[in-house]
Amino acid sequence: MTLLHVDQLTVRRASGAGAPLVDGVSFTVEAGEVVGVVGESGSGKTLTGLALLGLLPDGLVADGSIRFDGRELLTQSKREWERTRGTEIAMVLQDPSSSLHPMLKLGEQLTDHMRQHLGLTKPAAEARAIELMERVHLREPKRLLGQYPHQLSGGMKQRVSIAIALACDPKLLIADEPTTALDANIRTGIIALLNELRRESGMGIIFVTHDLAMLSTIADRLNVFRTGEIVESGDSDRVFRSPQHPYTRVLLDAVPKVPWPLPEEVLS
Amino acid sequence: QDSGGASTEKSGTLVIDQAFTAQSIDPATIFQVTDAITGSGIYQTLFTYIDNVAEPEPLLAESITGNDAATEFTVTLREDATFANGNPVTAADVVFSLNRLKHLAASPAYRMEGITVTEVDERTVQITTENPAPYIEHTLTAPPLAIVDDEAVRAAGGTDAEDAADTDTAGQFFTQPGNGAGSGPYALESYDTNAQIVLVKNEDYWGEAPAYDRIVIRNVNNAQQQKANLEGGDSQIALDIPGRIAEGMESDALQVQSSSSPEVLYLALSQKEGAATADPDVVEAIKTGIDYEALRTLVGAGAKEATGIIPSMMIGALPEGEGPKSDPDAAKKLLADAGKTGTEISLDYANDYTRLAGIDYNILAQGLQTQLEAIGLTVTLNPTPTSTSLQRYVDGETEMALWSWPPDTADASDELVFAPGGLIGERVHWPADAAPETAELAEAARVATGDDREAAFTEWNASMNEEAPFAFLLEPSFFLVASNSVEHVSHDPLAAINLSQID
Amino acid sequence: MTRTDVISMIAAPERSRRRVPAWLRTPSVIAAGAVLLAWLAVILIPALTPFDPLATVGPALAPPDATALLGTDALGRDNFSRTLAAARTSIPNGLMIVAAAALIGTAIGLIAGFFGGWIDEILMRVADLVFAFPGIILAMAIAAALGPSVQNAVIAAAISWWPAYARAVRSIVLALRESEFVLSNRLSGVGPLRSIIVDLLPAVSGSVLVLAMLDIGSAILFLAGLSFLGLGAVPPTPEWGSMISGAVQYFDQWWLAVAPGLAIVTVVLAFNIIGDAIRDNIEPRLNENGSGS
Amino acid sequence: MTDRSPLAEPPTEPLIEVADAVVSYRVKGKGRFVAVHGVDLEVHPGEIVGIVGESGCGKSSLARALVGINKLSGGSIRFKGEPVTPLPIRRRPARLVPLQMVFQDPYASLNPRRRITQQLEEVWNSAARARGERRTAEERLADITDVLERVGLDPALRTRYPHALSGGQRQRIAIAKALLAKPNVIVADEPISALDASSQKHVGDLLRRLVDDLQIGMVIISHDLAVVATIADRTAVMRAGVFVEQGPTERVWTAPEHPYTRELLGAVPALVGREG
Amino acid sequence: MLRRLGTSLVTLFGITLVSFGLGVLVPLRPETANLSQQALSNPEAVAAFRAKFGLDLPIWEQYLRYLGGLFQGDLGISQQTGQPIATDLAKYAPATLELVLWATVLSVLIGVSLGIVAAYARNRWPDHLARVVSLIGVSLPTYWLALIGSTFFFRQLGWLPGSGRLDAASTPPPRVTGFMTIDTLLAGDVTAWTSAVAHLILPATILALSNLGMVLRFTRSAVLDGLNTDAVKAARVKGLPGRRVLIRYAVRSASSPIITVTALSFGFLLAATVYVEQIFAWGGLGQYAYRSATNLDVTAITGISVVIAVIFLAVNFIADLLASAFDPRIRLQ
Ligand SMILES: Nc1ncnc2c1ncn2[C@@H]1O[C@H](COP(=O)(O)OP(=O)(O)OP(=O)(O)O)[C@@H](O)[C@H]1O
Ligand SMILES: Nc1ncnc2c1ncn2[C@@H]1O[C@H](COP(=O)(O)OP(=O)(O)OP(=O)(O)O)[C@@H](O)[C@H]1O
Ligand SMILES: [Mg+2]
Ligand SMILES: [Mg+2]
Repeated sequence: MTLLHVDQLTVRRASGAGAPLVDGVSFTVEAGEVVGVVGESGSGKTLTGLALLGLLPDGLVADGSIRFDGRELLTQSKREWERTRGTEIAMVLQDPSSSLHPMLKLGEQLTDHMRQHLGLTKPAAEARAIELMERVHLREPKRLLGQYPHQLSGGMKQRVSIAIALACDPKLLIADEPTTALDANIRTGIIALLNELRRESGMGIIFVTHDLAMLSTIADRLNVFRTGEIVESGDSDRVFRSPQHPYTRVLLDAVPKVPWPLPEEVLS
Repeated sequence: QDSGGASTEKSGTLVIDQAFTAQSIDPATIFQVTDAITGSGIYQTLFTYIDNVAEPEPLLAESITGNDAATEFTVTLREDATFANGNPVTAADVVFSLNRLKHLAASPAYRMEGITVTEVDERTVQITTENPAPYIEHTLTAPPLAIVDDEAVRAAGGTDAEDAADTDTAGQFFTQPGNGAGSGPYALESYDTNAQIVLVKNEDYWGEAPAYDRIVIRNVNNAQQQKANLEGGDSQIALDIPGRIAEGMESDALQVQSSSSPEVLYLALSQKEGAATADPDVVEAIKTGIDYEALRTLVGAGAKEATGIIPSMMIGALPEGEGPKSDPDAAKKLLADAGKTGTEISLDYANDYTRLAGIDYNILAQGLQTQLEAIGLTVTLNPTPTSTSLQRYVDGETEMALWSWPPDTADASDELVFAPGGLIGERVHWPADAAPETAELAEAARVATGDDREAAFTEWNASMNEEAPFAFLLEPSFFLVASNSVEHVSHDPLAAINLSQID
Repeated sequence: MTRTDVISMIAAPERSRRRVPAWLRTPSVIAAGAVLLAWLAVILIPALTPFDPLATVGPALAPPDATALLGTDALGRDNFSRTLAAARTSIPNGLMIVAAAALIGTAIGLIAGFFGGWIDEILMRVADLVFAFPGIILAMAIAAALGPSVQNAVIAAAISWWPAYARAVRSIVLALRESEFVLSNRLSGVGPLRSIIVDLLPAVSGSVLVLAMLDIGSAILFLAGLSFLGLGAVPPTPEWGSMISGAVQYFDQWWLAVAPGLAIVTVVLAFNIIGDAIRDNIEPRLNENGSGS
Repeated sequence: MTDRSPLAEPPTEPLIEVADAVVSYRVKGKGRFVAVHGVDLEVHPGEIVGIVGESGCGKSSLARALVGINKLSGGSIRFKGEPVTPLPIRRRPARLVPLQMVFQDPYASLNPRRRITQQLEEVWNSAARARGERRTAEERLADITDVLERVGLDPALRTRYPHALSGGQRQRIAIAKALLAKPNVIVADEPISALDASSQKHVGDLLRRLVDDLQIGMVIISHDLAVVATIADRTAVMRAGVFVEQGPTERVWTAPEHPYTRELLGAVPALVGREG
Repeated sequence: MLRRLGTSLVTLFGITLVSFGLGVLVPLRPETANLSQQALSNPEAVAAFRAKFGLDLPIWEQYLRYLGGLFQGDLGISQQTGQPIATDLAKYAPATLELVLWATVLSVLIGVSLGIVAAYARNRWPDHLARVVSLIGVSLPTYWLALIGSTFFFRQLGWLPGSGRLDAASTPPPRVTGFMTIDTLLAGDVTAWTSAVAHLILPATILALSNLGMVLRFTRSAVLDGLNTDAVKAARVKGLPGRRVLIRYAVRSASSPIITVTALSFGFLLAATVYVEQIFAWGGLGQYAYRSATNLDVTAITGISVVIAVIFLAVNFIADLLASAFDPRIRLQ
């Protein structure tokens, strides 16, 4: 089932100055599907994600069409947007260390939207928060509830952000470079978790990253962004095996290629 | 909202608005007007002025007799006067108070210079002066010469010994409520040199019961504010309202009184070598070049011609119309002929001085500047706070300076400081030998007694107009606006008010 | 949070969508423009005043009429001319205060921030001291002691104002001193002085300028305040603060208090608006430069 | 990067000798935090030494100590046989100028308010002065043009401000700056991790080429084992302030000795292995 | 904390030094300001005066004596009033503090609320209005505002009293805190309390107005910064309603600048009392300072400076404590 259908999405400055920052992008996300988004810095990946949440920065406007679950989002009222965010479409922001409020306890930041959207009581919301933290491999989740972001490492903060995004069981998760600050082991764990979620609850995932190698392990489909446009899109295996667009080839070329195979004991 | 309309009803509290100059309420150190006013309610002197009459009347004294040379006096005290603490006022108190004043060597101590006081008996004191002092009763009216209870003050660390300046520790005692050391109709409740001073009725006053339960003297230095307070019924007496404003205030609820001033406003022209004003032509040009009448208009209501250094209220004053004449054209010509047109002169004045009848020195100085520039002098103004300005003046560093002289008593002898070689004369570098005749006349006036005094002072005064490097500008009028509920109030001859006389 | 943060907060970036040509947005061009305009106004004033501000032109305390647009004062001088002419005292001296404070403050901030250690410690203690020393009292004491004059008031104001600049500059320098472009230059043997002039000074100039432009208004107010207390401009020089203080005794002649008051408000408002506009326009640009666009 | 022989022992004197270096920081209220716990390292001409390790293991601390930005709390670092002294407030000693550093952040390593030329000239002037050479504008221009060509930049970019350049271009300018000091050793702290994928490769290749052409020594720091593996001759694996393993890159990659190295290798995604 | 205390002490020490230095540099003799004209020409009186205030001692000895006294809480004797300066200050400081405190509360309450509204309604009419208000606010000379306010509300309308802290007719309450509004209540004197409040309204409001602009601007920009953070973006991504994001997230971020601006306001208002007290005859530190400065009472100026600096440092210290209570990142140990 097509969860999200983006058609000719364009983001430009409200003043009209300059070229569009996102220029007529179209793609779809099916339920349970992971769509990888790659592309050079500044190519519009994050803006596209924000547009899907109706949260473009001041001074930027979107047009085109975003159909989610059969309804048009771009024409939604403010109220409706607030109900969509977090419950239907959730996002993990690019920079985990700044997206947590430094002066609020993690407990509050993990639960306030649950209480808002799901109508949970405080204890219930906290119980759920603890469960979520366990799923993202955070140790001692109970203690973390009472802590502040600065007491956590970058990787821990990134995992808390992921837990927050997953809290209200969104149907679509936009993950903007969610694993950059993570150690290899934890990264593997998070990837596993996302795989599990999409299989079990049919969550669609838009996965934005620079890490092509990692995408190759999880993405079903791939959208390659360049200067606000999608230059290539298709089945991930196909793109990796036979890239069509020259830019995609440049990207793939840039992946370091070590002349030696990895040792056996590591691969197993 | 706490201020009703103008009330004509007499309330238990009298509120007086004044621009404060308060410093100290220890009588032996009083020299500021605010303190003099406060002191007039709490302490009493041997003699006093009643209303605006420059004639001393006995207060704690009953009578005074003196020798012909006016150097020895015998004062007899009243029998019934007591201090607020119940002690009777005796000769010992008088001797203690006056000697303490002398030996404390504070600001007003000079009044006791050359004066010795001794006790004759419990009710009699002997006063001896080095120089003839025919004006001694005037001197005895001065606030610092108030009589305090020697027992109480000694108990508080006071002393009248020669080394009092170092050993007396009673200063703080006088600021304490209920110290009881005064014999006046009121006693101190609180003393704040910044905001307000409060007096309460002395329940055990020896004389006629005081008119008010409390008197509050507030520091309100803006005339407009004083006016509004009066009109709003917030205060009953305002002391520093310029005539210009005061004159229009007379109404059903308010009374306006004016009184002549004991002070003459003058320009001091330094004779110091190198000063532009040391040139006789320039002095002459300034003295004739000033348009005195225009200055009086500028200052506003009630300002009178200054006929000389002696104000009209004192003996020796010249009659109206005999003061310096102004002739700007002649002055201009004089300068031009002498080739002194364009001479640069700086004019010092105190720009925070609000006391003199509400005159704005800034305005006055600018008026003078304009007039003098019209005759061809270039005047730069140098306004500074009083402290700075006074120091320059005292040190003889000013070129041209705008000042007035507050006499200590309403007697012309207080003006002799202007004589060549006198205290003020020295400030403008005008020694006795610069004008020997005038100096002699001054000496003659100083020692004259009896009926000769008036003539001697008049002659000196006229000679000053001719010779002195001073331009006597004007004699301001003091205005006092009071609520009609205040039945009797007036300036004393020194332009303060006497709290114990208000009804 | 320290006061430094506060100052950098005041000068915090505030994005504006107004489009001004890039060359117009260089700090120096804007500042030069604003200051030039102010000077121009000051130079033009004598041509605009209908009367000599020092001359008696009519009866004293006359209400406004066709000749004396804002009435006359106690000496019969034209209030309108005086009010206008007062700008010639207030504006240049306001600029002077800010310029002096900014120069001293920037120099001290650069030195303290770059050299650190005990130099920094001493300079910042002095700055703290001046900061904690009530400026108005310092100014009153200086003016009372040296005698009131506009110059002394300017000196007093500059003395009590530089720490704001020193702190702001120092905090920027502290951050930049360890920044990679400074370090890499120093690794190549660029000397400390050169480093300050070439790398640090330009980096702080924007913030200093913004602070300074926002300060001009306050400087004019401060100066007028001292004159109001009788510790600034000397008569007969027309000056707004002393005109207001003179008017205190003439409240029935409302024009005497209202005219200079409105004049101050207008001029200070103008400088504040300019300052605001500069902040809005400079800061985002600095930001873009700092982080790439 | 094909013409290097991984087995060839550098026959020369080491340019950099690190013996038992310790770097520590004063931490408010907690005494000192030791970031580098005593490491040994040598760098020879024509050699790239890669240092890998997870975030916070002390790589940058070591790199900054190598050039004297950080003070050592123990051990020694020698450059061409003489000790590396901490960067003073005054001018850096001339003998240390050929010891250069390239920083991670291409945005931060250039002064945003000066044109590229001005910045390059600044460095050239100081370095020439350090070498005690006469400075002429022609030489300077020649050197700058040469260096820009070397890093593969159009000399026309010289007149731009940094914000008008891409990240990769900026990093090349930063490298050019280091080269203008005529360095013997360049320490590069994560020189490519802030770049986008296509620039990463180019800058990596550039560094290798410079080392080969100029026969300088280089230390490259990265958290990415694969990046290091493609350009470094020797690799040191760092963990919690110490080297757990150090050796020729191929050996480290194909026969890791330390479990931690193996762990790192295990996290290298499969795509890297797929030869394209 | 200890370090902080240490630097504060150094600062205070420096202030006494500077004030004293001023006294030395100034070419004026205190006696001219404090003795009568006649006494000035009498060397004995001058000598007595100088001896009384220790002016005859070498300057360093005067200073050491002063410091010695300072450690025992003795700020010396005012040359002007002959009163101990500590007594004077104890009398005047509460008057000023009461005024400044109310003005701070007023301006911060109003300024912060307006600032938050302005930031939230960025570039819409409430913002424009707030911008105009704040621009005019920072451009108004306090003394002029005070004059106009006093003319209008006191002279013309007669709504509010125009000078002093209490009706002259009411007896001041026994002094407990020195705050009229509190002492009158403690004394149970409702009339006096009403009068005290009425006297406060005009000067406090005028002070508050003169400070409102700064608070408003500051709050607006702090809240805007707060709104621009990723944390706020993240909160909106979570689907929290706008108002909640504003209050819980953006204003929270701005809390420490708001605390700082409160402390700054306090300092600013403390200075502005020089003008306002002058006009409303308030009888506080401001008037005292002005008088002491024009009378060159160096000991008093030093005392005032020390007291104001202490207040200033204390307020900032409290502000920092508060800020750290709000911000877990900077909690003091
Ligand atoms: N608020 C804004 N106003 C104007 N332009 C913006 C704004 N935010 C982003 N842009 C521009 O939009 C373009 C796309 O930005 P975006 O953040 O989507 O890039 P990205 O693909 O996510 O890059 P990265 O990989 O670095 O995160 C960039 O050129 C950026 O400069
Ligand atoms: N100035 C400093 N003061 C105190 N501790 C510091 C300082 N700089 C770094 N550290 C600490 O030293 C340790 C090593 O830091 P370093 O920057 O060398 O790590 P790194 O290996 O370069 O990490 P990354 O890959 O994240 O850059 C870290 O734990 C860091 O927190
Ligand atoms: Mg992005
Ligand atoms: Mg690092």
